[in-house]
Amino acid sequence: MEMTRRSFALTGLTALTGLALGGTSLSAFAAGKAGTLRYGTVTEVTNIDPHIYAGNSWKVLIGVLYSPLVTFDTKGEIVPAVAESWEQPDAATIVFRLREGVTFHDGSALTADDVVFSLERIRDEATGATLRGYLVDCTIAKVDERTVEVKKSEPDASLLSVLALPEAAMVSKAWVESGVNIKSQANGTGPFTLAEYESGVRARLAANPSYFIEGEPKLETVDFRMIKSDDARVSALRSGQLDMIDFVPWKDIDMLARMPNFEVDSASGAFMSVWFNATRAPFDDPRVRRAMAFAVDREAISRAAFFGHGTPIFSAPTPEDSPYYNADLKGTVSLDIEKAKALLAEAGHGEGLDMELIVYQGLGIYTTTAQILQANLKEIGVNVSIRLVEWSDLVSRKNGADYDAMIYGVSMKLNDPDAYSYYLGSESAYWAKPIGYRDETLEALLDEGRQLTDQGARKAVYAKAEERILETMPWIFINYREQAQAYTRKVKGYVHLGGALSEAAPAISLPKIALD
Amino acid sequence: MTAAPLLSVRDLSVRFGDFLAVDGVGFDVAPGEVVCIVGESGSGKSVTGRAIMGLLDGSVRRSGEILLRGEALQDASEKRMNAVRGKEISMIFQEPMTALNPGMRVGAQIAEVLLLHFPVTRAEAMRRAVALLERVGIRDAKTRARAFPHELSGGMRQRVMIAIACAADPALIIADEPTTALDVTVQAQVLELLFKMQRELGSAVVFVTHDLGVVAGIADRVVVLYRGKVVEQGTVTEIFTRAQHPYTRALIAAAPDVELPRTPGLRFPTVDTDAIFGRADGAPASAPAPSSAAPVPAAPASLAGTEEDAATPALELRDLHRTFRLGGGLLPFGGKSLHAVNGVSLTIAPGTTTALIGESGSGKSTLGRCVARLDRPTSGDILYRGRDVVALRGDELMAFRRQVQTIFQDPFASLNPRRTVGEAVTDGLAIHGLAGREERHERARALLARVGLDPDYVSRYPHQFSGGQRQRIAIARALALDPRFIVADEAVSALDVSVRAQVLNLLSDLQDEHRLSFLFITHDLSTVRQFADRVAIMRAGEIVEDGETEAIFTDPQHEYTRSLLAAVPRIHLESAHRLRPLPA
Amino acid sequence: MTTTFLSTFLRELGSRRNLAASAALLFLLVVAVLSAAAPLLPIQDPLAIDTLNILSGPSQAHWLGTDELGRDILSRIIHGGRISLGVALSAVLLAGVLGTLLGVLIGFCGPRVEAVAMRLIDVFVSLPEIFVALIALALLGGGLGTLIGTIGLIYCPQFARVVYNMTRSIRAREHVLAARSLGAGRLWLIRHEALPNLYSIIAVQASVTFSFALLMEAGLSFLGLGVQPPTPSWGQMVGILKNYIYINPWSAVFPGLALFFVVLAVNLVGDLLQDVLNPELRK
Amino acid sequence: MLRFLGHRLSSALLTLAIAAVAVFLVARMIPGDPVMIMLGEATGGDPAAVARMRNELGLDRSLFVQFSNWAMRLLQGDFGVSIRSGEPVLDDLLLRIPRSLELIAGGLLVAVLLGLPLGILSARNRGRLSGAISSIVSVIGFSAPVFVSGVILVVVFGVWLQVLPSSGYVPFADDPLLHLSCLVLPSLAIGLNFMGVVARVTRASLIDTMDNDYVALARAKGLSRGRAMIRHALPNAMVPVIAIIGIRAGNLLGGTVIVEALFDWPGLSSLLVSASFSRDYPVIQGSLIAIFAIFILISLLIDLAQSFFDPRVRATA
Repeated sequence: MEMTRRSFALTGLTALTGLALGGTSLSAFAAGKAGTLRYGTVTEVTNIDPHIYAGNSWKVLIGVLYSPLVTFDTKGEIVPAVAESWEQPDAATIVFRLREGVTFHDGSALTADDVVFSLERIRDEATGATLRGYLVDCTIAKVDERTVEVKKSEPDASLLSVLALPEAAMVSKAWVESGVNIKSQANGTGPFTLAEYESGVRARLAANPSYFIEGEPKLETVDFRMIKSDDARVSALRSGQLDMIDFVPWKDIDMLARMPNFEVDSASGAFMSVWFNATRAPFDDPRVRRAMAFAVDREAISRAAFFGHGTPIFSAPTPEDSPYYNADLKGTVSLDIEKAKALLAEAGHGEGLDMELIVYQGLGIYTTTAQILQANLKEIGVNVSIRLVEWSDLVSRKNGADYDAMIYGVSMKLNDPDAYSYYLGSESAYWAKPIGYRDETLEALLDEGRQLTDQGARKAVYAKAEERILETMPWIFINYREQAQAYTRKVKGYVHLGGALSEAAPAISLPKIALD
Repeated sequence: MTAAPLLSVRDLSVRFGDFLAVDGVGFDVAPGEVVCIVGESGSGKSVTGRAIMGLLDGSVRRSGEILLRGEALQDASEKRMNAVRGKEISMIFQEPMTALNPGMRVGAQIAEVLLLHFPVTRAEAMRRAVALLERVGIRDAKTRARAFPHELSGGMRQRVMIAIACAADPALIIADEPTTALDVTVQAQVLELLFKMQRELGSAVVFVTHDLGVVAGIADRVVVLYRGKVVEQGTVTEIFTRAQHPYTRALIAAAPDVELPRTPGLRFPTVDTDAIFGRADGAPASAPAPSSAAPVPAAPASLAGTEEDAATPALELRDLHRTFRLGGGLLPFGGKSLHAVNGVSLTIAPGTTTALIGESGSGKSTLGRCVARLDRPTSGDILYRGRDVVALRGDELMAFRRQVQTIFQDPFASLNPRRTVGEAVTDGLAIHGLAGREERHERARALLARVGLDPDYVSRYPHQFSGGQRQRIAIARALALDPRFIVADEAVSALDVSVRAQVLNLLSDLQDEHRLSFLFITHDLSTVRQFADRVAIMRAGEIVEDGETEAIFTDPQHEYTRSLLAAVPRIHLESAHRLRPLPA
Repeated sequence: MTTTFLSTFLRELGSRRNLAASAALLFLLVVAVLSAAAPLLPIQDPLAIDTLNILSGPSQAHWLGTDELGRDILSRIIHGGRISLGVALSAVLLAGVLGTLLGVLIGFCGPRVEAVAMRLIDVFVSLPEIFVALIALALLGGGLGTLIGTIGLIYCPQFARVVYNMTRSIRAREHVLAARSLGAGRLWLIRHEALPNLYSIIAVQASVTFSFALLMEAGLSFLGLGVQPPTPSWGQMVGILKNYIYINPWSAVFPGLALFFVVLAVNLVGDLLQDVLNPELRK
Repeated sequence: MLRFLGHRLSSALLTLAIAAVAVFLVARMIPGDPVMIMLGEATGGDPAAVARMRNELGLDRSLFVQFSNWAMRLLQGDFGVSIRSGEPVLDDLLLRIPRSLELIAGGLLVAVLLGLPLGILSARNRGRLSGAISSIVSVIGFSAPVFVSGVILVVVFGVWLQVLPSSGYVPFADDPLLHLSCLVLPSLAIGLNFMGVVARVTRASLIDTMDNDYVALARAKGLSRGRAMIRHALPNAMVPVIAIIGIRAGNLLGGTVIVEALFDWPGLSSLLVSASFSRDYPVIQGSLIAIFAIFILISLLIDLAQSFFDPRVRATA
């Protein structure tokens, strides 16, 4: 250590005097402490309330600080967490049996009351919890000291998956009610405790010695740095200041993968789409929306905006590896300018129309996609003017229904096809509710699918739902974007997951990661 | 003059770009001799001084020889010159305000010379610096040595300069207008000091000045320069009693003589350089003679109730006060007060000239500005033809503006550099809406002609004129509205002697023509005796004495008036006024 | 002084000492002409996308290579100059006109207005520029007009301060007093006495502001707060293309150089203006 | 001197008061709603939830009430609580301000160490090749956008040579040397531009000062041109240099957004920007007030520094 420090002083000095001796002092600062993983994450987390989703990094942090009742493992299967087992007496009910001896980081024991409190907190309107919509018509009951029952008014095939999300974290009733600031303090049952935290800047996680899974976590410390700038994050990894980064910029995936000392894991994550304000003319006309969907050159977008790391979506956004994937729909929506023009003419806009596209200014994938869209749509006479906005402005416009169309990267919420309700259901505060969109046919199909438990029957219903979606085209699906994690080769045990779990993957892996 | 010259300047020329500032100047300076280089602005006298020191930088080209005890300084290495400067030849600059380093204690500035040229320790140098300060008459020298220049008065600063110049016991001191920026009383003291030191050190002095009065008091020999050329040189007696060159004679004749009794109606002798040297290239010439036949604007509508009336004073000041708050700022507390004008009462009869005399900081300009209503008195009355000036508003104020005009000191600053001369002189007409564009153009021509300038110059800009011409333009501007009362604030102080006479004569002519009243504010007693009917002496915001001009000059009552009068340099070569014995 | 200022400037420009400045002025003229004539030049369409040929290096077809959408960088630099220079110029005009008016008016409005107004200006000068830009863009939305307005507003207070300080010194000059004693009112003083004497300092301040405005436009576009795509501007090009330096370093270099050289040229010319003005101020 | 300080302080307080009003109004002028942003993406801004949270945060009260509450608490040194993190704004500021000052100080160091000699050189050798070269170097520093020089620094020193951390911030207490080495590149990025400013002003001021008679007097005493310049002209030429340093340093307080982003340095600028993005009013207001206060403090320090070089300033004080 002493040596390191000394060589450090030297490097600082040489650089200051402009005598940079390249290479000789390589990686003096690159040596992290043993047992410490230095993790660079993309979002600047400023609120660590475990029930209010606040981006990728939030999900990683909350996922390791707190535990839900059940969780996903590195294969994407639901496995016990705070609950050691569960049973489903009927399609609308789950009864959880709590693990014994689970303690919060402050040492207090987790009880059934805490579980009930946690789920009730999510349901409470005042919390503004992300999963409230899923749980709002649930009743939560403590059966005994170690048993909790969650019951929905109607059968819901996705309930267990929802409760396995990091957003369904268990909190301590006594701790929350003591008036702590839950936005910047944490007391969970997860594998790591929050040792240091500076809002929006960094967090230091320390191993939780009394974690309920024996032998985990393997790391002593995780140093979280929130680095919004893509380049800074990549540079920090390349220059050896970080061991792992998430949200690898698409342009850098290949470059990092080619480098011998880095591992890059990539899998489909969110999908990119164009959201229409489907209640504002002329975008209320499905033919107009469909026309545009046929004008988009998805290959070009995948190529230029995602450097090949984004599979175009020519149908609906159910991944091919999903049991609900419907191969019949493949190629339903492809590049077809003539068809697009015809549809537009049919809708009475053969002479063309104007549209303002709201685009997030902070990421190249958005701005590049937008410009290709602009060029594509110009070919069918749709004049797109791009309006770059900051994220908060985008969200305000979305909620205030103040837009023609916007580009949105939709993170997969669930691997269950009921995610469609979350995206497009008329009650979905995510998109349909603010603009007042409702398609009765789709609505009926989604309700039906949710209440079925038989996978075969569900598949048929969701195939119809997808057909309907492509017919009405409320959104244009563009492509899946890969979500990549890059890390040095000394990091062992990381498993990357795609789809709905891509954001939670680091949290799932972190307790199992070790350093060489 | 048999001794080998200490300094010989041979055929010195200095060229700034295309401009030949010094053209073949040559003269000798014997050891211990005082040589005055006399000339008006632009004569190259200061450049000559600096050229000897080798202090001209950059794009300047110098030719000729400068021999110090036979050593050719023009070829000397920079190292050699650094050894000569300060030790062999030292220099005194004009502005004591800017010639001392504002960020350095004066003791250190003196000690610096000693440290440079003698093998002394810092402590020893400081000790000697304090001694020098004592020697130049600064009391409490030990404390003052630790003062910064701005903490000293102008006179004291110039004493420090003398101390610096004398510190290394130089063989030659070049003094570049060392007293021009000083008040007359201070000037006398500083000159006395300088030549006391000169006597003690036995140094020779090259004294650069425009002031023949000073020359008469100090010089052994005189070199007269005009536009970079030596016009004439000789002993002081030769120059003052039997000058050969008409320019020298005219210059001496034009120098105001404070001892000449007042002769009403007398005009000052002028120096007609055009006649002597032929027309110069640069500046436009003045019209040959001011023609009083030139049309003059019609009289304006009179200020209501202020018909001319010999019994009503043109101006009456009653217990006038003007106090400035120094410092402070937005907040109502803090700051000190300065009583610039402190209870002044004064009366000026129509058609007469009253000279208001005071040294810098006496409050005379503030008073003038109050009179012209460019400033507001704190208390007291200003009555112009019986009307309270302070209370004037609207049309009445505009009428007052037409009748009362001001001529300022600095002809460079008082003309807007971005307006043509024609516009400048007729701005008043435009402001008062008295004439259309065409008519203004005609008036401008007439006005220029009236002040002796070529009417064709209307479309030129001020920078194309010399100082005296600009002051004429300023006068023309004041005349455009046919005023009755003129406040002339140091109106001729910045002008060369030759030009000053012309401008004063012009003012006198105008007064006769239009029965103007003048408040003539000046620090210079020498011009006043001929020019003013009455004189008021002002000091520290108060008038210490006022009365008929001759009475003041012949029988001053107040001690301050007497000291002022005594300090004025005399133009005559009388040993009583000499600081040094006349050369044989 | 107008005449002397201009003629001194031109004379100095011609002298060998100021070779760099005259070269810079010439360069600026060339750039200005090229930018102005961009649509008439036989260059490629700056908006033509070619996703099969992105981020390529210099080649026969694309002399300076292509950008992240396969567009011709040379053409985008030339068209971008229209935006960058146009925005900067308009912003300077806005800041200059507004700031000059404010500065002069404050200078002639009496001590009380003066004290309060200048304090307000102090407050605005010390508001972080980026924050002002964020607010303006949030309030007015993107677009060229907003961008010009924002940058103009950012530099307006500084302009006002410079003009005000000069006005204060002019106000005390004797020719202003002389005009007042002739009966000139405030408007006359501003129009005939103050403004004409402010032109040279305005010219210098404008040249300084121009280079700041160029960099500010670039900085804002770099942060994604400036020009809306697909319209090119130099800063936006650098901001976007610097993301791809590991893929094709050249793409970011060229617009960066264009920006840098123009700012350099403006500063060189501005330096000379200042050198000419300074002795004038001292006079 | 005391009275001068008292006067300056009282006038500073007045400026701060004006600034407080301006800051509050400006912060509220931005369209958008912090609650909507916090809850919005996930919940779509459920009106009831939004209303409840607005009420909890006091955002539903009139602007005047909000302002007076904020101002009253500010007078007691309470900057309020961040809407996003629920933490006291003051805590955030106390973390961020030293980092920003550190960054500015680093930049200043580079600027002065490089800019002064450069300025002196170009003034001294005016009209010669070396003077022209140093002039051009300083103009280059001044003209290079910080996002260009910053990127170059990261790539060259951080990624290629790997002699310095490309970005990041390590608390001093954790590892002092690493902390300082993280500071080097962002300081250089700021300093190179700043250097250009210092060099240019030094040059102009020095050329101006060299024309003074007291420099001629110094030479008349026998000082060489160089020594006259260093001993007599330079200290006096420093007054405007210090003034520009102060103004620029003040501007940098909120003006290092790009540098902070490029080098991932969590300073005051990025706090202000991220707070603006999420409309975190207390944080926006707090950081602006802090910026003003420091600005005023800097200008006081500048006055003191100027009076060190120019005793006349002391006298008017």
